[in-house]
Amino acid sequence: MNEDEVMHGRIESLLFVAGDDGLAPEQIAAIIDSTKANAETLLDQLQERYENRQDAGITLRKYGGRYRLVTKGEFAGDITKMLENPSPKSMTQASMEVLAIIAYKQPVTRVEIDDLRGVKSEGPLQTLVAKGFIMEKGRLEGSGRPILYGTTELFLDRFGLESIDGLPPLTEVEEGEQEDTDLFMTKFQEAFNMQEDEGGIID
Amino acid sequence: MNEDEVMHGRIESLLFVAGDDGLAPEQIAAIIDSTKANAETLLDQLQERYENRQDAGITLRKYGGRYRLVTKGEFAGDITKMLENPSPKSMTQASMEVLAIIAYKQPVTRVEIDDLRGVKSEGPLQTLVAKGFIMEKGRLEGSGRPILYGTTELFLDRFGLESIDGLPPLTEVEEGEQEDTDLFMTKFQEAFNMQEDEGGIID
Amino acid sequence: MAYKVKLEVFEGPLDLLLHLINRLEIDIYDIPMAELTNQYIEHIHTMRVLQLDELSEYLVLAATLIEIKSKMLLPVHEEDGLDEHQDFEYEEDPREELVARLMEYKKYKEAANQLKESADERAIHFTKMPEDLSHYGEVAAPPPDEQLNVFDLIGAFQKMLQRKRLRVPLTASITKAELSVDEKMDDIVAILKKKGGTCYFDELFVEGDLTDLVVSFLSLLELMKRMDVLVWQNENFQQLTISFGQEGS
Repeated sequence: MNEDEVMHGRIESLLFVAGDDGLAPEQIAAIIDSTKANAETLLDQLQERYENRQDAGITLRKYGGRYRLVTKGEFAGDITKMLENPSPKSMTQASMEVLAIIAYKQPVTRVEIDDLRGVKSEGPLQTLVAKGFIMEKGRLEGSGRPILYGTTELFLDRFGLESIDGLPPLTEVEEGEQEDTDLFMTKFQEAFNMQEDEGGIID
Repeated sequence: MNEDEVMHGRIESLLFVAGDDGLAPEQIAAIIDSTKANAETLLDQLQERYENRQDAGITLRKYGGRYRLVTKGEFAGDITKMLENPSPKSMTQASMEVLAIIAYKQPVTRVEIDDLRGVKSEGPLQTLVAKGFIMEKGRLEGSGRPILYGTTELFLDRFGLESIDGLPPLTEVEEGEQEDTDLFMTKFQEAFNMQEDEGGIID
Repeated sequence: MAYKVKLEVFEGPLDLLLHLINRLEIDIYDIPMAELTNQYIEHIHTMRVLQLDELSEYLVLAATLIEIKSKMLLPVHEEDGLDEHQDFEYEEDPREELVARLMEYKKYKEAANQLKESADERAIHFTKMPEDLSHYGEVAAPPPDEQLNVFDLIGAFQKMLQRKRLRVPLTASITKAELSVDEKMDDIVAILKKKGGTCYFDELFVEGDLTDLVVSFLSLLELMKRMDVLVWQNENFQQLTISFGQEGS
């Protein structure tokens, strides 16, 4: 029992970090060094616990073969209220991220922003347009002619900048990106070899 | 009790949704229609539960005045395995020294930092700004109006501090404290080895 | 080589001095100036060979050391029955300011180590990205009046980068399959156009998850096959450069 409890904790921590992406039982099994069947049993137990525990705000759901943590339905009202009680910082991390990307990389398309964040940025973009911090700065030539976004005068004003050149440099970031690229290329190599073995190509 | 349990569930769901952003106790109070003091009591109870429950993979932490859910330390190994992430590049000794001076003496000018270290700190300062750990906190009145530096919210978060007052007190070195020096040299050695691993000195 | 690295690890003249004091097992409150000065100068002499960038700062402190040393050699007051050593305990010790500086520096050097420990402790606690609340409704957003902070922007950006690090593919079996080769080919052409017709190979592979990168690469191969783009290199081991082929605009 005690052993199982620790396993539940381990799995909870993994699911928590995986967030929206969720985890397949095979992945969990690989990490906890167990079988898929055992991982699934533990996941079932975990779900039962969440459902039975009144003090749990989250529960476990399986969508498309992947398990993820979600908030319980009965708290939807509270979550809606969160929108009406924004953080004292008044801008969410998501909006700030998108704004930072646009400020430093402008003009930039939504696809580029999505790629960089690894998540869709539609909502934050709308918020930022509504706040008057960003605007369309034309369109990219080429397929689809996607909108290019840039910052506004209001952005400069509210952030106390004389001009966009007044942004502090992000030199360190560039270095980090380079490292990431190297890492990615290693991964890529692995995946490529793997795919060749499988004799297929991802489409 | 039952009532409290439901409250814990509500708060857990809110914190889950907020993720990395975290929530200030005022926000939670507003959403659950209660006082800040009551929200803080509930948060304390929630944290105690997480810590005591072996089947909890997550726990509650307060960094920079905002509560957020984080995974328990004992599962760091599993999570690292899952993410296959290279641990973020640790900072150089120079950057850490400059950061320590700013953290304790803020607001502080570059000249004061240079004087204290006996060496120019331009490079580390830029790195720290780019990493988001320090920011301009205005300018000193007087000749040249030099920039005053202070630490950011992100600094509190990444260094696990509730507030800037949560910094451990500076150790006043007693006369003849040889042990202290030995300890210092051990640390020094560690830092040195660490930097060697990094394969060089970054500025 | 190992010696060189060891020298480079000093964070400045004060750091070097602290190191020497410790190595020579000197009582910091009663520093033998002659010995320390000699050792110090010997060290920076070695460093001069290594063309240390901050040599000037080391030299400034060397001058200070020499000055203190010479002050100590001067008889301050000739009072009967007191030897030189005792003399300094009553008169202002020329070393006092230096010791104070060293102690002050040491304090922060130790604080830096403590901070590093806190950061290490914090680093083992992972968190998750905020949930996307857009399906719960729009955030009503009039332009905020308050002054916002550029440094919050940087903070947000850094958090994102950290998260991106965490988003390295969980296992190679994940297929998101969001982008087709055809779409990605268009993207590559778009990037090339934006960059004025030429870009480095790496610039096409900066973002995205593993699947994206694989698709990008396959797209690039397809574009090369169609002669829409050329991939070339000036010399061995240099960056690959991509540019439009004859057909490209």
